[in-house]
Formats: sequence, C-alpha cells, structure tokens
Amino acid sequence: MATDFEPRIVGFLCRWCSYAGADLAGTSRIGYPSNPRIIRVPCSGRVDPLLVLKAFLDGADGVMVLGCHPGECHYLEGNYHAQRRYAIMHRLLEYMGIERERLLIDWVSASEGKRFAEIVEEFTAKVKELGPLEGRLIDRSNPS
Amino acid sequence: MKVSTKDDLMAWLDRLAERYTLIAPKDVEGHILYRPVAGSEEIAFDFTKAALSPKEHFLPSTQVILSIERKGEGIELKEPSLERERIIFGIRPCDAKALRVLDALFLEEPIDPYYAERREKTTLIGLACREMGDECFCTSLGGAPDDASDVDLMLTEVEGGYAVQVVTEKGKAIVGDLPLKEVEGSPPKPIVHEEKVPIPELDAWPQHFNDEYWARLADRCLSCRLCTYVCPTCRCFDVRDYPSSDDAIERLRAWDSCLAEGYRRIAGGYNPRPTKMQRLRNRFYCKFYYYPKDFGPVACVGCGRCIINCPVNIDIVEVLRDVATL
Amino acid sequence: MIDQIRAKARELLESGQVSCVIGYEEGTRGRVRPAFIYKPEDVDRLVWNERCIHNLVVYLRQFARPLKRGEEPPRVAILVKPCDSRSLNVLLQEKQVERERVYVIGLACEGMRVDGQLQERCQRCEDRIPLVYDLLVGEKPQTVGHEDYADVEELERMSPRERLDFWLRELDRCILCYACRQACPACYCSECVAEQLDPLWMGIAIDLPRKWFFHTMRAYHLAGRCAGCNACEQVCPMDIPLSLIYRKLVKEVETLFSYKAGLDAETPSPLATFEKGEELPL
Amino acid sequence: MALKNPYRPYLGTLVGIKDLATNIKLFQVELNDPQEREAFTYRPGQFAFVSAFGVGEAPFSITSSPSRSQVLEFAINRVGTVTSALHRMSEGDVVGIRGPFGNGFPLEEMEGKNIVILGGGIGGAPLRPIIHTVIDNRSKYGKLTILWAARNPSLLIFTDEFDEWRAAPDTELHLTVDRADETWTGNVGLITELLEKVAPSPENAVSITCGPPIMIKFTMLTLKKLGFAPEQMIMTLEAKMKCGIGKCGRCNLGDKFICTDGPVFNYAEVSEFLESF
Repeated sequence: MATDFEPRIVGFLCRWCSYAGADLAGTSRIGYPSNPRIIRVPCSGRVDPLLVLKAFLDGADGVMVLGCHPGECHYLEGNYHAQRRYAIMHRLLEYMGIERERLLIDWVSASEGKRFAEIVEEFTAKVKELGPLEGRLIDRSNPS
Repeated sequence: MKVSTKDDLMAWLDRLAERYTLIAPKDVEGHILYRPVAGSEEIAFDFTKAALSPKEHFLPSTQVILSIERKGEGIELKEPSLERERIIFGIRPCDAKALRVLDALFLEEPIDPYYAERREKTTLIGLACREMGDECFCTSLGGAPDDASDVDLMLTEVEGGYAVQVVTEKGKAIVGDLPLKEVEGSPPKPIVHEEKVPIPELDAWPQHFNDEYWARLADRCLSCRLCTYVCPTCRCFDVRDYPSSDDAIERLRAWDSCLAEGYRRIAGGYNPRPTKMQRLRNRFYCKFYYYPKDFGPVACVGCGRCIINCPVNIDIVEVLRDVATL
Repeated sequence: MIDQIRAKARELLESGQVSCVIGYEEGTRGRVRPAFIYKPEDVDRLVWNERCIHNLVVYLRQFARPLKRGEEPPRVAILVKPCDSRSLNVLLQEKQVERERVYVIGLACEGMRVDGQLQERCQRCEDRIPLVYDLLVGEKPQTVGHEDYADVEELERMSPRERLDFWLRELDRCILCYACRQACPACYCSECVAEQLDPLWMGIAIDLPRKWFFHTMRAYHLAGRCAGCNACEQVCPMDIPLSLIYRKLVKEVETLFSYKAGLDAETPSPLATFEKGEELPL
Repeated sequence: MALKNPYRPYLGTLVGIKDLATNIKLFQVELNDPQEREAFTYRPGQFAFVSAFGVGEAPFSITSSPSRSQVLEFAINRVGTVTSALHRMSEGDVVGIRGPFGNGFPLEEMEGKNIVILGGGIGGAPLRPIIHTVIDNRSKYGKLTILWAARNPSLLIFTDEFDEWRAAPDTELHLTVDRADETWTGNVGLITELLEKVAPSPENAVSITCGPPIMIKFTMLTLKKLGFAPEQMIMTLEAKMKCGIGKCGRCNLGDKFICTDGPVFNYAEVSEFLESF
C-alpha cells in the first residue's frame, strides 16, 4: 500500500472523557496524527452505529468511537449500551466486508491524554496499513 | 427472409462493440439484465424475459442531471451528456413498445433532454420471442411476440441462425457488414396465448373509482415499490441534491414509486394519499386511464413482470378482468 | 385442519369477536396469497396448505388504527405458522401489538414448499408448532429441522475484502424496491432511515454504496429482533441471499447474549438492555 | 446539449430577505443574467422552483406581481429541508430559479366581476399578485373582498400592506385568526365562519381560495352554501413536485397535473378528486 495514503478518520468523542482526554493531549503538547476529524458527542451511547455506517458511506477509511470507561459514564449507563451495540456492529461490519480494524471502540478518560494520543497513533497506522476504503464502496456502478 | 448465422452475428456484434457501447442481456448471478458488454460471448441469447426491461438505460435508476460546483462566490452548473452512441441488443418487442409509451411523455414538449438524448443515441436490435411466457399478455394490448414496430432491426431465431429484418434507417446504418443470406420462407410465427385479457375502455374507469374493490385489493398490498420498479413503463422520479465532495454537488434524479407511503407527503407532513388503497388504485388508474387520457398510449405493455414478482399476488390481469366485470 | 380453521373463523366473525380474519386463499396461477375475511360467508375462501408461505404478522400494523373514524381499533384473528409466531412475539414484546386485540390461530407446520421443494428456512426450522396461539390447529410433526449455519460459516471464512466483493456482487442487482423491508413484521418505523432526507442519510440514489448501506443498516436494526421468518429473502425479486445476513445476526446474538428473538413475548432484545459491569468482546 | 434544458435553473441572487411572520420570510431574487432577467415573464398565479444548492429544489408560488416588482418574490414557510436551507441563507447568496410554471389565474375571465379572495396562512402567497393586479387596474374589476386568515396573529402575512389594501376603492379586508393572543382585537374563528358572516354575494362574482387542504375543503362547502357555482370557485393548489413540467408523475389530481393543468383550478374541474388525490 502506498505510504503517502493519509486515511480519512472520523472520531466520535464523548465530551466528558475522551474529548477532554484529547484536549489534555493537546495542552500537554503530546503529538498525535491529525487524521481524525473529531466530532464531540454527549456520550458514546449517543453514537448511533448508523453514524458509523454513514461515515463509511461518505468516504471515511476508519471510524473511532471513544467513551468513558465502563462504570464511569456521566449518564451512568450510556457506554454499556454503546458496548452492546458495537459488539454487534463490529461483527456485522466485518461480515459485510469492512475490516473490523477500521472501527475502533475504546475507553479513554479525561486524564488519559497520553493514552488518547497512543490510540490515535496506533489506529491511524492500522488504517493506513489497511489502505483506502474509498473506491471500493464509493464506486458508482450503475449500468448507464 | 434474410438470415445470418449465429457465428456471423456474434462477430458482427463484436465489431459493433468497438464503435458503440453495446448493451445486451447478460446473466448476472442467475438474472437476465441488460448490461454493457465487452463482446458477444458475454451475451445471454437464450432467455424468456429479462428481470428488468432496458428502461433503466433511458430513465436510469439514478442519474446526475446537474453538476453543481462552487467556484469562489459563484456557482457553476454543468449538464452531463452521453459520450458514446449505444446499441441495445436483444430487446423484446414489449420492452421496445414500452419505450414508445415513455416517448409519449418524455418527448412531449417540453422535451426531457436526458431521455431524449438517450433515445437519440441508441439503436435498438430487437429479438422476437419464440413464445409468450406464462404471465405475458402483450397480444391483449396490441403487441405481439414478434412485433417489429418499435425496434430498428429485428432478429428472429430460425434454423441455422437469425432472420434479420431492417426496420428503420438507424437499423440500416448498422446492419452494413453483417453477412446475410437470402433464404426461402419467412420466420416461424411465435406461439401465443389463445385467450386475451379484456382491457376496459377509458370510460369504464371513472365509475369504479370509489368502489370497495380497491380497498379489498389493497388489503394485502405491502406498499413496496417492486411492481413500479420492474415495470417498463412506470416513470415516476424524484430529484434531490447530494454532495459529491466538499464543494461539488450532484443533482440526482432517481426512480420513485407512487406506491411508497411518502410519495405525496409534503413538507410539514400532510399526505394527500395516505392509504395504500389510494396509492395502489392510482397505479392502475395511471396505467389504464390517466396516462392514455394525458399522453395517448395505455401505460402497460403486458410484459407480466409485476405479476411474476408481486410477493402477494396482486395480478394485473386479474384486476383487468375484475374491472371489466365490476 | 382447514375445516377447523374455517369453523373457528366463522365463529369469531359471527359472534363479532373479530372484524377480520387474516389467512390464506388461493390466488391466481397456482399461488396462495394473503386473504382478509370480513364476513362469515367468506370463510370458505380460506385455505391451508404447503404454499402458505407469507408471514401474515406484517399485516397486523394496518389494523392498529380504527377502520372507521371514532371507533376502537378492530380486533382481528390471524393465522400463524411457527416462524410467524416468533415475529408476533417480537411485536408483542415491543408493544406494537396488543395481545387482547389479536386472536391467534396457531398452525402446526411441516414446512412450506415452493415448486414442491421444502423451503430452506423450513429445513432449518426447529419449532414446528407456534410459540404463541389461542387455538392450535394440527399436531406437532415428528420431524424438526436443524440449523447448522454452514453457509454463514463459509462466508465467515473469507477475508473481509472477499466478503465485500461478494456482497457488492450480490447487492449489485438490488433495485431498492424495499420489498424486503415492507414484508418484514419487525420493520415498522413510520419513516425509514432509507427515506429520511433530514438528516440526509442515503439520499435518493439507487446505487451500490447505498444498497450496501441500506442492507447493513436494516440488518443492524434487526439485530436481536429478527425471528428468522425469512420473508425478506422470499419476496426479493432479485433473489439476494438476505438470509445470510440475518442468520449471521441471529448466530452472533445467540453467541454473545444467549438470546433468540421471539421465543416469548416478555424478554427484550439484548440491544435494548445491558448488564452492569459486563465486558463484551469488541 | 442542444435542447433547452427545462431542468436547468437560472442562477439568481438573494437581493432581499424580510421577515413576514413567524417562520415565514419573503425572499427577493434577482436573476444574475440580464437576458434571462428580461426573458423571465410570468402571470399572477404561476409558480417557480427555487433551488437551495446542495439540498434540492421545491416549488413556490411567485408572490410578486409582474407589474409591480423588478425582482421575483417568494413567501416561504420553513417546514422542510429545502425551506430550512433557504431560511439559513443571507442576502447575496446564490439560488436557482426554474420556471415560471403553471397556468396562472384566468385574469381575463375575471374582468368586470366581483372578486372574493380567501387566503389562509402561507396560502396568501399566490393571492397577493391578484390583489395587486386588481388594485392596480381597479376599474377593470368589480368589488374586491379579501378574507385573510391565519392560525394566530403572528402567522398573518403581508400585514404591512393591509392599509394599502383597505384604502383601495371598493375594497374590503376582513381578518380572522383561529386563536387570538393578547394583542389581537379582531375576529377570532375559522375563515369559514368569517365567510358566512361577510356573506359575499355570488352574483357576478368569482372566489379565489388558497390555504391548507382542510381549509380549501371546508371553504368550498361554505361557498356552495352561499350560492357560488362550482365554476365560480377558483382555487390554487399545491403538491409535492419534482419537475414542474408534467413528467415526474407526482402531482396528479386524477388525470390532471397540478403543475401543468394547474395550479389554478375551478371546483368543477377537480371536485371529484379533491378528497383523495
């Protein structure tokens, strides 16, 4: 795969934890790849898995959903719902032909700036390795 | 009659495929669909009826009708056009007649330029049916399995190859280097159904508009779009923009169906046709009453695709018989 | 069996217990089709045979509203096969159907046939008698089917790229006619994501990416809710192997949560609930 | 493409945006190309598609009068995706205009007659040009009676023109709202109740109605009661449309298309289909 491929990544970040974690990474001057386009959400439980599908439909090569660690949800149970939904979505996506590694679900607290940077680094590298998704899903294949 | 061997025919099609986009019946995972082919070996010659008519090459299921680009402060509009002339090989007489039905609407002023261009740039090579399929009723609507009226060139399977009949100038223009041999006799007549389906006269329809019949027929309708999408004459479409990149937009036109629940729903939620009875009734009235009144031809060619595919056995032939006796 | 069905239908209609009996009748060209019987004198139209392939539960939603303005919604009777009964349970659990508004005539079933061939879903059916009914007609057949997911596992063994190619090849001929959705009892949203334009999910295009999106989206929505009646695959005019998607989900939901949809009318889908402290393999 | 493409909009610029009522704005559009501007002639009652590029287009009645306004005006209620996108726009933004479409009002037939205008809410938009036409050519028409209604006072449109309408010779303006607020001192009640009270004579008269479907339906009944014949009852209808030229199939009313046979109809033409089109 061409090394100059810069994957398009969408990151859905819970405002109570991982978004703050990303902030912390920034203020602590911890460098990480700029690939993710970050969307702040109120809770990982808010990230309807259809949003992930939509991101892939419109050209994302990878999608991250980051929430609070289980048991630490600001709304008590949002991330438990997310966990179940994504357990299924992961399997479904992989079965429908999108590598499981293109969708990352993980938990990052507000104090884990370093961990956030590591996750982004690792995920970006992984998606880079997998190559672009665009061109496979995006191709218009209508007969005329 | 003039006859070409199948080998000569295939070689000729291969030559045509170099100059034209050749669209032909193709076996796609067990379904016959009209698709662009690179050469004649991809063509399915032996089939009764394609799953979809070649309508999709004149009114594509989705097409860009306008490319909208943001240029600085301004906006630039581009109208896409077809690059190559096309040949559709193997169109059945009923599907060709369906194009005549669509012509009545799309080529009436103001002319639909996208449809018109596709018609203009396409030559139709018809393939006569040997016999009518179980669900076919083209002969009840003035058609025939070997009707050559709506194609440019008509082929009929005969012993040793295909009888070739040049119908129009367009047909004449492409037949040039197809080796033909004069053979005694004429192509065999196709096998047709003895019994015809009664097609109610125009005046018969209005009096039944409020009949209970439609509600009972619609009880089992699933409100899917199947019958309208497989129909060679249904032409409803939707138009909507979709962003194709950060500063480019495509205005798309796509198939739509009068059976879909939200077909008539206006912004704000009001739906003038909220029941599936109203929507299903509209389909039949459109085909046999509104369309002929507005544009001339009946909007049904008797291809039978809706009968074959309707999951709940809403059978247009049964409906026509019922309306004739209501 | 048919005499018993007709007798019960007549009794229910004559006594006014129900306004309509949803069953099967002979259609045209040797097909059986859904029938809606409103009058006792019409019950002889009802049939029961191996061609009664439809899942009639999908029709219950059209009786959720009053037939005439100002009236209560009608009470109806419905014929259900074992597979259909599980989708009825799903709707009961999701409060889409009120149990007391439906009289359920359950049918013991030896499987449906198309052109004499036992349908694949019936070869896999492990139920054979409905899981919910007011009246059971017939006796439980001796033989039951067996599900081994062999075809699903074959697909699982492919690489994701091969699978994407597989699905794009299969979905290529989809025309987004939505027959699968319309035939599905569990697809009852008043406005489907597929048609929602604000926010803009799919738009109106009928193209390969959107076909992939639609089927994946619908599958996700049916995870933990699909009872496996296979109506979607049955109605597909393009014979897209949709059961491969839905059975995969049934399999995963069973593995992850030990749950099968529609076994009863009480247990909610695992995707509608959670257990505190659980950790799932993501 | 050699043919004139009826799907290609003219580009126009929003030269003015004014608040008309809650969620209703008046958009003034000037076509960018001077030749196109010159060639764009229309009649009261016709409509045009307005594009919010990136979202789509929707049909709106042209609420300006050819005789009065240099720019095209549209009164647009924010209800759906296209209208919301338009409401987000500001002056100077580019829109698309496709039209004019439809038949417009039968102005010639209306000459010499008393005219009763019945407008409900945003339904007043297509009626404004007819009011202007009658006022500007006052001697050509008989008495002008305007019944103007809305669900509540904040939804009445063109309120800044009421004084002008009232001041015109032989002209009456009656207002009503379904629900009053603390500022409202006028009529409260449905337009049909007001219509019964005002009771315009059907003698040598023609009524023109536009409003929500339910209002049109009941207004027709009241007009009938007052003695209006179906041919005297004109209405202008709206529907979801995608082309404006009779192709897309969506706006049929029986065998008639609202876009090409309408949007102006008399009751005799469409009564059969009005209930369930």
